[in-house]
Amino acid sequence: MKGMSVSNGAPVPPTVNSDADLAERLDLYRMQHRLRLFEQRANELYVDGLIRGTSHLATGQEAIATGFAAAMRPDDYTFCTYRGHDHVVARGVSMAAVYGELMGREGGLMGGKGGSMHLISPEHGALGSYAIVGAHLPIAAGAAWSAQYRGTEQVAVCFFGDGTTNIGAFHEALNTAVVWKLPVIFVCENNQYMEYTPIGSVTAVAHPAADRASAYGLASILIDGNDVDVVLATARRAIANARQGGGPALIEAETYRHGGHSRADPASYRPPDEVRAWMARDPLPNYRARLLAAGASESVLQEIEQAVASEVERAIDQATSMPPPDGARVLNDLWANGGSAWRN
Amino acid sequence: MKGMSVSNGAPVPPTVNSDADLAERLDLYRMQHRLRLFEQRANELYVDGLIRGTSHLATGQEAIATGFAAAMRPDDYTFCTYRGHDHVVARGVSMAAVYGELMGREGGLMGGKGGSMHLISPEHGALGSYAIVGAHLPIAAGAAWSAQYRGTEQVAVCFFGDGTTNIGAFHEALNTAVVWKLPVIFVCENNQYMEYTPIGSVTAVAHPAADRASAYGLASILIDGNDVDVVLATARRAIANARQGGGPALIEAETYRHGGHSRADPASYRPPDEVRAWMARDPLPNYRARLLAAGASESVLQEIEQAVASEVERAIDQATSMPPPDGARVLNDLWANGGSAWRN
Amino acid sequence: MAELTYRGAVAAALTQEMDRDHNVVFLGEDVAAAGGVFKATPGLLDRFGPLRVRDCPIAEQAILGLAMGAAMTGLRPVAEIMFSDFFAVCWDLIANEIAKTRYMSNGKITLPLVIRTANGGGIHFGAQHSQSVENWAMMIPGLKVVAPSNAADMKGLLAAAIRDPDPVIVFEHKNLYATKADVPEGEYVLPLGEAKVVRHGPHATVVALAAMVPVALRAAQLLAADGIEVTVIDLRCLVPLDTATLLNSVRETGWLFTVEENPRLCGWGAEVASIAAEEAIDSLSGPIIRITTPHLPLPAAEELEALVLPSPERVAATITRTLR
Amino acid sequence: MAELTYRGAVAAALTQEMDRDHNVVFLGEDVAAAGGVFKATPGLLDRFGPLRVRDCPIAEQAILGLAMGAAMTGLRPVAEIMFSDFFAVCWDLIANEIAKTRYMSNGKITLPLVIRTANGGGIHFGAQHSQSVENWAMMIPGLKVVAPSNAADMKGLLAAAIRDPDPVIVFEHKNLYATKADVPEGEYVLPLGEAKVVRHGPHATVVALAAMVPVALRAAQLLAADGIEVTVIDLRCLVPLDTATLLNSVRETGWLFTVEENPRLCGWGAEVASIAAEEAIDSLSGPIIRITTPHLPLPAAEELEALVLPSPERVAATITRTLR
Ligand SMILES: Cc1ncc(C[n+]2csc(CCOP(=O)(O)OP(=O)(O)O)c2C)c(N)n1
Ligand SMILES: Cc1ncc(C[n+]2csc(CCOP(=O)(O)OP(=O)(O)O)c2C)c(N)n1
Ligand SMILES: [Mg+2]
Ligand SMILES: [Mg+2]
Repeated sequence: MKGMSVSNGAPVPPTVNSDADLAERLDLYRMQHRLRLFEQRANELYVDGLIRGTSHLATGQEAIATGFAAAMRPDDYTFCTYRGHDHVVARGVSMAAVYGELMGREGGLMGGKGGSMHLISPEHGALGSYAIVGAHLPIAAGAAWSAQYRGTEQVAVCFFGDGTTNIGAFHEALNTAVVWKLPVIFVCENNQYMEYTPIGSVTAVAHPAADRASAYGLASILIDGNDVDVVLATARRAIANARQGGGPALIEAETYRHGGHSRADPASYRPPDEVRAWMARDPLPNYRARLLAAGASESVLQEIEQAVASEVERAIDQATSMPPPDGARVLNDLWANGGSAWRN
Repeated sequence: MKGMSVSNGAPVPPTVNSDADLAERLDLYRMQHRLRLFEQRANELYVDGLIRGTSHLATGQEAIATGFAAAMRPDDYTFCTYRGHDHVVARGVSMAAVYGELMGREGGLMGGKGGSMHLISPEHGALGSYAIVGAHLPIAAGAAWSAQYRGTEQVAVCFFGDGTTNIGAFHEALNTAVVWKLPVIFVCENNQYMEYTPIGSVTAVAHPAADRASAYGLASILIDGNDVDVVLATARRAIANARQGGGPALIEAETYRHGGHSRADPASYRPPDEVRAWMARDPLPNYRARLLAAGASESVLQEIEQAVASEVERAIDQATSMPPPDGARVLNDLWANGGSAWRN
Repeated sequence: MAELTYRGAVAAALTQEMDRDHNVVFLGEDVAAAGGVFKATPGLLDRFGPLRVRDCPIAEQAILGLAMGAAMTGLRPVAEIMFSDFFAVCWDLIANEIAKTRYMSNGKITLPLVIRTANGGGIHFGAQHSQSVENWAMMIPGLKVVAPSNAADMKGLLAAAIRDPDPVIVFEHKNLYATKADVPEGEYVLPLGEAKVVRHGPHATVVALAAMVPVALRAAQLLAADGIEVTVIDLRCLVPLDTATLLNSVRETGWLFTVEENPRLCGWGAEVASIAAEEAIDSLSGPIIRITTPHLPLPAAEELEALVLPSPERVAATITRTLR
Repeated sequence: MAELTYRGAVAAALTQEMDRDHNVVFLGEDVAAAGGVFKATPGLLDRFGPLRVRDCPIAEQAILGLAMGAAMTGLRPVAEIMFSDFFAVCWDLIANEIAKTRYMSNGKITLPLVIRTANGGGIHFGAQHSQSVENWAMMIPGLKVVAPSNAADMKGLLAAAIRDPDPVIVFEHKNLYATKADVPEGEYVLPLGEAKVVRHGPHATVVALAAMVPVALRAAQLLAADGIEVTVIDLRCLVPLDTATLLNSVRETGWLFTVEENPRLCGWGAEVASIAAEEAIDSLSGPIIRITTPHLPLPAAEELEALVLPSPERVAATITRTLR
């Protein structure tokens, strides 16, 4: 089945990092579970009318955000898209603040001004969720350039979808980042679809990112994005290389979104067989099983799950008790002086 | 020396088309000579103040325009850049009309409205010279789409420079053209420089077009753009394939511009050795020598040269006697109704 | 007459024109199999087949390049750019290539093409998916600009745009897609460049566009309750602009208000105001007032967005205060 | 004071600010080794080295992305976009990303960056290399907009733009690069948002920008010969806009003329006119007249271009006719 075989086309199939000790792996499980539950509950809040506007869930793609965040230094930079809740939460941003932003509350991450598609938290290295396809790839390169110039050994990691590989900004960012040898990792989360259109029907190559790597003199890297161990090992290698001045990497992580593109989309265009096959590769139950097989106890896993469940409910309680946004702020913060005057 | 070896990196080095008979080859020589002389005299007209504005000469690159034009059907489409005089003249547009446009005269190809960078003559299939880098690649794809839709077996040929391979529109056009299997040939005239910056210093791969072909599932084609026989053979193969529904090709033709980027540029940034080496590969004297070796007589070649010289001088005479543009036309032809009214 | 939604009118106009002219082709992202993300084009793929209704990669420059190249060579493409905010990623094609080629070519090239796009705010999508950018198009010579406020105009003006020999940008307001109106059945084509007086009143002229038309009409109702009767003009097209209807009304009422969804600076109302200040200054009884979104990106939260978009209450209050 | 060209003032401001602040970096196409295609930045590479002065591929989205990402993380980049017409290939970065990020982030992100670009016509480069697009930038909330008319202002305002904590677009007029003026030596920084009255006269207010300032001044000389004495205001900045200077002058003279190089619709003068029509209507003695390039792409031939760009003669004739 297309896209199911993760080593297909990858010159160097990544190996599972078997050194990760159990504690670390439990953390990886906890984080994936946090992201899963965070978004499942967000979806319910939509249904309940507490969240308005639009929203794009990454349910099924949690292993990628988890693996990369675990490989990053606290001062590294994350750039992501409208489908970015996971990446922001994985960098340590408060769930309550993100829920608050989705609900458009005063205590939301950007006080309601950004919304679901524009989460940003510089103190966590989360330098933005971008809603125009492709735009953030060159911006991530810019943060990497700044790190290179300042000599801080920070790395920028930039997440985007398969559909994004066909837009011009992708090409400009990749070429320039390689020429300038910037410490930036480009991570294509290939969830097989742009919005409703299968990526294969609009792309000249089978692996939209991996098959383009050579056009930038980069190694072709295609991994199982649903296996957090694989993701973490790949992330560590690429980030270490970039930190040491080895330049960018382009990584294609194959995955699947369990739901539709956005709130409006029931995703009925997807063949049931395809959905079934990918649901069998759901990163969470599979990783849970792997941990049990590796010696983790059922009770420890359940403890984690319960702790996460109550963390998420607490965050929701906090967010729902936030007041609506203060209208007095609406004219603030266009300019660095705090205001928005266009005249003297 | 970088860029001197034409087979480097090309999986299938093109072979010289030895079938071209002498008459055809004399035509190829004549056309190259026409283009060379046309632009040399244009340069002198600048120096004399008869041409104002800017202009970008392709002296040294004539073999590409000549070889492709010779391979095209009269109803095929040419898309080129500001460095496009050769491509337009090679499609049969009157030299006098082009000179007239460079001089900004009433009888100029677009009556002075377009200028040197915007030559266009639909009746010759010359669908425009474009002055924004990259823009015309998707437009050429559109003409090819139209040919495909109308079932006319026309082919679009789109010329652009090495520097253009690093801009987003290149990527979007290539991917889309391949997915839609459009009859369009993308020809990268790699003259080794963008404006003043060597292409190698801003590009992640050694061969800016050929090394990117695989990113679109295309064969890597790298040819000697200074050898008109090679160009013609390559063009014929690619065009025939596209005409039969085989889809696009991306061809990198290595060449060199003898002068600067534009009128303003003395090109002093180029290493003298590099210039010397490339001047030794000047397509004109080399092709002349090949023809003599192949049995052409010196007198036939001189006849051609004299005929071209008087053709060019006639064209200049015609253009210099054209009146300045008629100011009454300046408000015309924004809209198809012939006017430019924005209000009722 | 049949009741149609605004989105239904888009499909109706496309169907009418594609039935009529085999050279009309339609392309965009998710427009064919999925029928568009705003569900404005369902059924077209089935009816006209995959050669005429085409899904594209996320590559807006490619989409508009395809449309332009096709328009140069005999077709009449209709291209969808999913959100008007994305004009920014293909602005070169729109502003430098499509708009300028006819003039630059001294009339040798004609470009009969339409760019449809979902424009405007009010649905809490945030700053990058909510912009009103009619002024972006208006400021570029060589583009015609249409922005219907209701389903009937959508059908008639989109059809007219497709038949027009020049490039036309059709702004479809996202917040109007679900609205319904009576729409003429059968072939229906309106002229481009005719504004419509949608309410008559002697006390002031209120000029609006797209989603601001219902806002202005609601404001007019509020004002009427206070005894102020205003004329409301739905511009419908920005280029060509129906200055006659505008100026005639201003000369009658002596007062001009614009209701603009765009952020203030260089909005379409600035142009309208400058025309009135040049050509109807002697008829003006007082200042020309522009009611716009403040010069800000649009905030995402519903409460904040509602604060900055022109509302019937703000329009009515501004007019009352000015006329008093 | 030293006499400097306008292009020399660009280099002087960059040198001044790069000497002062190690975080100021400079990037663009052909800007380093070649010193810029308009020769506005020669010597910077030698002085500041290849880490601070960088040549880029032809990839304007990359250039502005690099600048934005760097500005988010502590640097103060100055990016050159070779011609302002090329804003169209990177408009998303300018209008959607750089302009909106501070507001969308609720002030968490500050973007101290400058985009320099060669703007305007008059040198017969044709429709795609001659546009005056100050209004493109003016209409986007979150951008400051500067367009100096002379070398001294260029030095002071470019320096101010680099020091400003917000994104500033600096329009350098191509047709002014060779002009000379006395420029203060040593550290020189002007405030942003202050217009300058460059000529005083009681009969009318003429507002101009960049290359239209010398046109307006020459027109004022022609008018003076006929006994008409006008005030000429060089706006210098469009955002922030010095409405006080503008409105004070209009209140004194009773007449307002704008001289705009942009094509008419939604030009910066439309905004200026609408402000005056709102806030100084009672002081106006007659219509507000905008003198602009007609709503056309710019033709290439010298004679045609000269016909459409505002000329001193056209400005003077329009004012004479109006005041009469
Ligand atoms: C320039 C641009 N074009 C189109 C869109 C509309 N759009 C939003 S998400 C999306 C699909 C993106 O696909 P992909 O990159 O695979 O990311 P995914 O949503 O699958 O995570 C599209 C077309 C956009 N936001 N920006
Ligand atoms: C989008 C854009 N960026 C920059 C330029 C300025 N410019 C004109 S020609 C040129 C160099 C193009 O190099 P290449 O593609 O190699 O073509 P060549 O001039 O060598 O034929 C540049 C940078 C432009 N016209 N358009
Ligand atoms: Mg996807
Ligand atoms: Mg080149």
